[in-house]
Amino acid sequence: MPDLTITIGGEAGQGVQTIGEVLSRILIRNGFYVFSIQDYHSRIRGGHNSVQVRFSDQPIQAIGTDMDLLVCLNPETQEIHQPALKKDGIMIGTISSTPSPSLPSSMISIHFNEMAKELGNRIFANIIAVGALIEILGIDEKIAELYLEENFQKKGKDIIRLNKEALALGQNEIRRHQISRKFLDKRNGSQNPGNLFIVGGNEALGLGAILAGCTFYSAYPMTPSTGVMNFISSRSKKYGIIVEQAEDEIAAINMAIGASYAGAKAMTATSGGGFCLMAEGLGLAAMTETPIVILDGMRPGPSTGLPTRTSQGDLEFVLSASHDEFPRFVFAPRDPQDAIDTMIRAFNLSDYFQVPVIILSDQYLADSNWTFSQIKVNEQPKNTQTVIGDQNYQRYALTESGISPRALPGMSDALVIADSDEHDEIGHLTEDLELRVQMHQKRMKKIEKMREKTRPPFYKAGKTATIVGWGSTYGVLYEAREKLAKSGVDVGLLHFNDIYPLSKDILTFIKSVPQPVVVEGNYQGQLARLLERETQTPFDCRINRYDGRPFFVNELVNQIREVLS
Amino acid sequence: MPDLTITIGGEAGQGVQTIGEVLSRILIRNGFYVFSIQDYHSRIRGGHNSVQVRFSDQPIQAIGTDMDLLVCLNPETQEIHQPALKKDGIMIGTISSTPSPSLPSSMISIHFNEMAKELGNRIFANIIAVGALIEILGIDEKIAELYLEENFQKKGKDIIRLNKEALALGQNEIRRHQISRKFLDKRNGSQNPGNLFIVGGNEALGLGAILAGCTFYSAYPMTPSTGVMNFISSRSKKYGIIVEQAEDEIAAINMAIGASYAGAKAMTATSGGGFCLMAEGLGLAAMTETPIVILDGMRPGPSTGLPTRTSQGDLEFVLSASHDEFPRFVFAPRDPQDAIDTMIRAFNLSDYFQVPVIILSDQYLADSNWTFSQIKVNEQPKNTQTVIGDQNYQRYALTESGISPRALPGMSDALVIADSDEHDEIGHLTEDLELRVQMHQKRMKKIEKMREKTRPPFYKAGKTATIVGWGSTYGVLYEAREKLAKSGVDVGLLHFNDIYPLSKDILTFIKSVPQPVVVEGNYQGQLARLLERETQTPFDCRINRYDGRPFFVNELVNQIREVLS
Amino acid sequence: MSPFRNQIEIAWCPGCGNFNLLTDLSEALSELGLKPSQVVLVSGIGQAAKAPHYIQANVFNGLHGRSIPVAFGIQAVNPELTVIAESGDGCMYGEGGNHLIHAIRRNPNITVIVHDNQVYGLTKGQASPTSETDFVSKTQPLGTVSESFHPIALAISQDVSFVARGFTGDKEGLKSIFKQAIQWKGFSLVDVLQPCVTFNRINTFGWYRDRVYPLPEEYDPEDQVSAFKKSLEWGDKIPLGVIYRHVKSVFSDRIFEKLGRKDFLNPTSNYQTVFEDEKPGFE
Amino acid sequence: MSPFRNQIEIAWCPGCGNFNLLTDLSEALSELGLKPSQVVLVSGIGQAAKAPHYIQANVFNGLHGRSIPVAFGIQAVNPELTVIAESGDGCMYGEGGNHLIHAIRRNPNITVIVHDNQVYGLTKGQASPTSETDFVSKTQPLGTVSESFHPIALAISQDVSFVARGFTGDKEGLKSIFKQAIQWKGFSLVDVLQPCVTFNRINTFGWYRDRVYPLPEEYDPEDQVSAFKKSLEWGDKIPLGVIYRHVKSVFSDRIFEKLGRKDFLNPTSNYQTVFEDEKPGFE
Ligand SMILES: Cc1ncc(C[n+]2csc(CCOP(=O)(O)OP(=O)(O)O)c2C)c(N)n1
Ligand SMILES: Cc1ncc(C[n+]2csc(CCOP(=O)(O)OP(=O)(O)O)c2C)c(N)n1
Ligand code: SF4
Ligand code: SF4
Ligand SMILES: [Mg+2]
Ligand SMILES: [Mg+2]
Repeated sequence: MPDLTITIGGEAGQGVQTIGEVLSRILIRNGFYVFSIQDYHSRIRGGHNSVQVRFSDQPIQAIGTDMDLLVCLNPETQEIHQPALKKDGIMIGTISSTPSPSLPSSMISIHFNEMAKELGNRIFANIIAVGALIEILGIDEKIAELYLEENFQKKGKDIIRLNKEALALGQNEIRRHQISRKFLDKRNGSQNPGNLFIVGGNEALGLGAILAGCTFYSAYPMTPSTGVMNFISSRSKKYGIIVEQAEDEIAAINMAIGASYAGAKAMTATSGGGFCLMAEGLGLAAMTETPIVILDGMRPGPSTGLPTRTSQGDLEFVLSASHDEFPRFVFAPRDPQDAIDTMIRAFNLSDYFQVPVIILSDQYLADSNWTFSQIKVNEQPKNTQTVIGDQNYQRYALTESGISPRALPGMSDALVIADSDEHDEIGHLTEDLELRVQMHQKRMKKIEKMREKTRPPFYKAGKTATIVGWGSTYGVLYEAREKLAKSGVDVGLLHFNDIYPLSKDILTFIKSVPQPVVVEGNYQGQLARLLERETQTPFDCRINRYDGRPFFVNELVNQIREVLS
Repeated sequence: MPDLTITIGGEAGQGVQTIGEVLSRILIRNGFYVFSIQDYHSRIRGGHNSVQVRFSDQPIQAIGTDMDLLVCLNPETQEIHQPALKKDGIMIGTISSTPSPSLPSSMISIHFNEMAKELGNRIFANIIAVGALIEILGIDEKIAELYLEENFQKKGKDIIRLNKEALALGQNEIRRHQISRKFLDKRNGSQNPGNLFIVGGNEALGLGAILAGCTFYSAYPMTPSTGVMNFISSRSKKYGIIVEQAEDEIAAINMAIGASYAGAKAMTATSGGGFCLMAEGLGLAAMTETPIVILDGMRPGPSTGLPTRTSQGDLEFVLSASHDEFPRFVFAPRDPQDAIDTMIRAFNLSDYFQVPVIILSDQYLADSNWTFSQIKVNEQPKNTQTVIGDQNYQRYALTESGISPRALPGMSDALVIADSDEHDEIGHLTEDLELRVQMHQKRMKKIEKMREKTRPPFYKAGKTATIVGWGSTYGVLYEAREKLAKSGVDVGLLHFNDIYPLSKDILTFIKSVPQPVVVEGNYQGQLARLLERETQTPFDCRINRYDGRPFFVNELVNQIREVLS
Repeated sequence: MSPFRNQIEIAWCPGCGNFNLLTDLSEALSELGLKPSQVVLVSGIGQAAKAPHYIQANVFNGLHGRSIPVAFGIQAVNPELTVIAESGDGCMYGEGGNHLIHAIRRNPNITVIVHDNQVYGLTKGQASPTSETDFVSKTQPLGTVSESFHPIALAISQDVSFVARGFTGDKEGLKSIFKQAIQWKGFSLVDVLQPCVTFNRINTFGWYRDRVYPLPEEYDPEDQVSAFKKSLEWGDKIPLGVIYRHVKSVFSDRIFEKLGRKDFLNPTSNYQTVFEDEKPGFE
Repeated sequence: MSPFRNQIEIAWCPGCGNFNLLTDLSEALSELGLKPSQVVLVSGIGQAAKAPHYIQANVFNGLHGRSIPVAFGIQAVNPELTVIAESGDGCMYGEGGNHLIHAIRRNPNITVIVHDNQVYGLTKGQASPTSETDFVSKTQPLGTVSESFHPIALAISQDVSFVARGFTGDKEGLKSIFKQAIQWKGFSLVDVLQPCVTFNRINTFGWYRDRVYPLPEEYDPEDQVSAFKKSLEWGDKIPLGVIYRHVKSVFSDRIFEKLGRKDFLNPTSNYQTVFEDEKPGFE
């Protein structure tokens, strides 16, 4: 079972991402499961960027730790990444000329740029690098060529030919060297190559929204959520979706609320700083009971923090953002497949309960690619639940469930009155304090019914202890658990994607799991604290990371061992 | 021991507040302790407003429930308030001409407006009402006249004379009637009349800020915090304070942060909706470690809610407002004396730890008046802790305590570099993730030292149970406890003014108090949930109110009895 | 009474300019032959922002300062609706100033009506952006430092599609402006001089009456530079009427042209087809 | 190299207009004879907003869109400082548009420098308020609908104290504008045409160079209406230089006049006296 990790490093703008993308596509066409992730700085050119591509013939769902192969597009890459290169790893590209004694067993200096210039354009450097990589790995160039044909189809035959030449150049360059290590036993991964899907978090979130029936998306750009906007706007014409870049996040959420009031399924997306600015609008959606989906792509803070890094630091904030109290759902998808389903559920539930739904994504989910042997739509999108009202229509009619029938303005004689002040059943502002109590109860009691719609956490029992996590860490925790199992440590996994509200059953259940170890990408242990509040039981065995990097399986395995010992 | 409650009701603009204010002033000059509160609608004229004045010769610190005296300036007042008039209560003013069988024992119809017009101006109606009141109560008109003389001194002798006439008119009108009840045994309250102080919450908060050395106040008007701004701006010339009305709350907090960076003690104030808009700035203050004091005057939400009512609904929000994590203090003063001290502590601690301090006030505290036999400054304001740097100055030098020496720009050769991105010790933005960890730890570890600065909650032990509360409910809970004690129910009181962070000792201690009953002005029990999280112990016996009204002693006593039975 | 007026009790001070504005607007709406259910009134928070509650129509009474983005969202999704954003000067020019600028750039087919009383009414008399320098209030006892905001000049500077000034003491003029603005295809801003009898002792009915005059027949509202010059007129003489207008394509037409569609509710029934269509992109 | 330049590694793309701007600004600062410790550079977030880190001075690098209120607060408290707010067009005209309007009204003695590349650089190429209509990006594949924002016209419409346009391809012109703006007593806005070589394929160095021209000697920057007319010039010909200026009293002078003081640090040592003074008011 091959399980290889390749890092490609260079300056922003040097094509690091392109190499990673092309390589990944070729690998999945060869039947390999790929997991790839970007690591970049908050700048457009220069700095240091890298892409990590891990692949295997078995499903994988996490980033690797030690590298088998390192591609250096600039001298800095060697400096930064060489320490993580395996002893028998191979390094190619721009390599320092004064080798130190701790050199890897094999180093191949290749001048991608110069070679590309010979081909007529610096642009070919990326494909030359890909050629070198497939040669080292021992991957069939036929499939690579086929991919290039498909990919450059629109650019014409000449471009295809030149790219194939570039690929061959890269391969030949490697053939001149003696490779110290054999990487793959067989060229193909799984049995049925060509049937794998590689999906990024942001695209999946965008696709999920489209499938859910979202027709209005207003947002202000903010890393790492902008990719969702880009995906949706790339499909806006095809599916008739209004995508509007607002002047600020306040406008973004208020536009979406207006659109939703008028009948569209509407969403907005941002990161923590923008979410701050949306807090007042969140309360407006709650008070007017206007459905809305808000995506918060987390990155480390406080404040601007580390714009291009990952974090799970916003949970407590979104749980109680905006003044006073109202019901909300908080979901954190675990991977792209789950992101598709979660977005559909988010729109359905927001519409059904007429409450805001907050999706917690993060830079790790946003910018990583997962491979699946299948992608599916596991949730059924539902149409907006509305009624045709008449002249006696009351937008906030007091009902048993707390949910009032929702009419749309302009669709009938019914007048739809929405108000951010406390209001009467019609929607007009009121100072009647008894009515206030009824209205507040009407809103708040939805929470109890909402609890019942919450999916239970993923659970696999273990004897010694239970790893507890949430959101995008699922894959890493899953693999960590497997790795521990292999070394004879039987730990369970309890992983939350629906975080709020939690059902009573779940709250009772989680008190019973053996020795919880809560693993989170924040300092204080925010899920742990939530569970402490909700269960009045300590969750004090915790592993926290807040350096902006995702969790790594190997490191985590060691940390878990340590806390258990 | 007299303990009387008077309500004056009428339309907005009719002078309800003036009557309450003049009456209160006359009462404290007679040595009575007064507690007064406004109850008003979110409008400028019309609607229904009322002022409640409760007084006694003993210290009191809560609103009353049943009225002894009701002054009706319009017909609606009778309709609304008569149900709460005691059996032997007296009602005067505009009284419905078709008396129902449930009439109070004594009703005196007085046409204040018509009488005033006879005196030449509608404006005298208020003083006529005061005259009627002091006559019913049996208060010495000498002191009332003295007060009028002082108060109208600037307006000239004629005005004084006319007002005295108005007072006499009101008295005479009553003398024509047989009063069914004797209200006061003696005309004066305490032994040394004239030595009492009546202080409102907003003025106390403003005074505290001035004493603390605040020289920059930027805010956007928002009920119920605007009174603080009004108080401070009324003194801005005297003490040299820049008070600037910002274009929005975002500007308000950013201006204050700029001012603080430049060396001023700066604050801003708002209510929940405005606090939402400040959330991003809160994180900016935290990341740049710029001291700032932010006041949130709570009112019921969500969203615009009930703008002129009271609430304790924002605690959870302010505890985790703004994305990712950082230390903050959260204080909720219990009464005007405490408000003065709390503001001083807030500025001192914000400056010392270079962290934001959030003050939770509410409409009840803001708009009520307490009487004290003394007012004092119990905290010592400290000057800003700054250093004179040199060319090697580092704004974010890593120190043992996490607190870095703070220099001010332009005061020396030192350059002061502040950054909302993660930064190095100098203050320049960094992508060094090890440094990020150190910086995040530097900020977060302040919390442990901050815990030590937290004042313990007020505690009076009780056998049966312990009333737990926070903020402005102190007086009500205190009196409720006394009342229960008198009826043989021995409950304790545990009342928090410093809410976050709590010291370990306190957290241990509160687990040990007998049967806590948490009383809060919100739906979910936010302090209770905080304590559950922090102690992992249930605080599930709760009394919650969220209709926009404050707690009332009598009602609460019954509710406590109920939950204990 | 106009079919656009309802029975809700009005919470304004007697004598306030808002009453006339309310009457004139509801008459304008009925004279335009609109049906209440076709009209959406969007407001923020303030005295002015209560107005939609007194009008028989759809209402979205949102946040202080945020009526314009809400109105934009509604109109973008359902361009058949007549969408009016209505609020005070504090709401539209203070808290919401940024949205005004950018709405002009988008040119959605909405009408923005500003009850410009040059003061913050609901919060008891603070200076607003349009208050004159040195305006004194409880909050500004020393008088304000800032100069006043010039909404009409601002709108013209961004080449707004339509901008006018009305006065609540000029019934026919104001009604006519409302009608023109509502019928106008594109973004229209109407700044209405609306005396606050409680808090603004400077800009009273009399003060305005002494100064306002209707723009003469021969005034050409289509020249941007001369309109700009006209917009600077303030003080002794204050012009009323349509100060600038400029026909241009509206947001919904342009976006629907780009999207090639006219409907706004994407059916969810075909989601499997959509999914099958998108799937190959991930292979 | 100017004493205002430091050694911090610059994170901009090679060839970006920001480099010239940085050089010209730091030279302007030293040529004005200022000391680094007297100068505070305030910025928001974006590529432009990184500039203060590369300048040897005090820095407050705050939130996206919020540099102006921070700069205002600093200058209000310590008017001796030379305070410059510097950020991108997205920051100043998009997220921060409201603060620009109201800062003009306050007229604090600060200089606002906008790196106007007509695009959002740091977030990878979205349209900014000043982008031209139909600007295409990954986020706007169908092109934008909005018309562009006109910062200079807006400033003039609010009777700004000083507004100018510079170009990073015109070293002497830009440096001279910076010097005038920084020396100007009052609010000064400098909109700098700053080509983004990575994301803006329309408004390139060449595009600007073909169009810009310096305002002629005889141009009178003190007439508001003709300045407004000039500010509308865009397209084939783009004027560079000081487009409008108007001497008026600055915020700090006016507020200190009202307060009757010149210092800003209220000593806390006299708090007991203050308290004794205030106490009788509560009796
Ligand atoms: C975010 C926010 N900030 C502040 C307020 C408080 N507030 C309510 S109305 C108002 C000002 C109203 O002035 P204007 O918009 O001119 O309306 P007017 O009352 O004068 O008609 C303010 C500041 C609020 N509701 N929300
Ligand atoms: C509140 C908030 N919203 C969004 C962002 C993300 N963001 C960072 S820079 C930027 C735009 C930058 O454009 P501009 O101001 O023109 O600067 P440039 O990079 O072009 O120099 C955005 C949207 C942010 N940091 N904060
Ligand atoms: S406060 Fe002013 S604007 Fe508001 S209703 Fe009263 S008079 Fe009208
Ligand atoms: S992205 Fe554009 S503005 Fe930013 S540094 Fe690169 S070229 Fe300059
Ligand atoms: Mg107003
Ligand atoms: Mg830009």
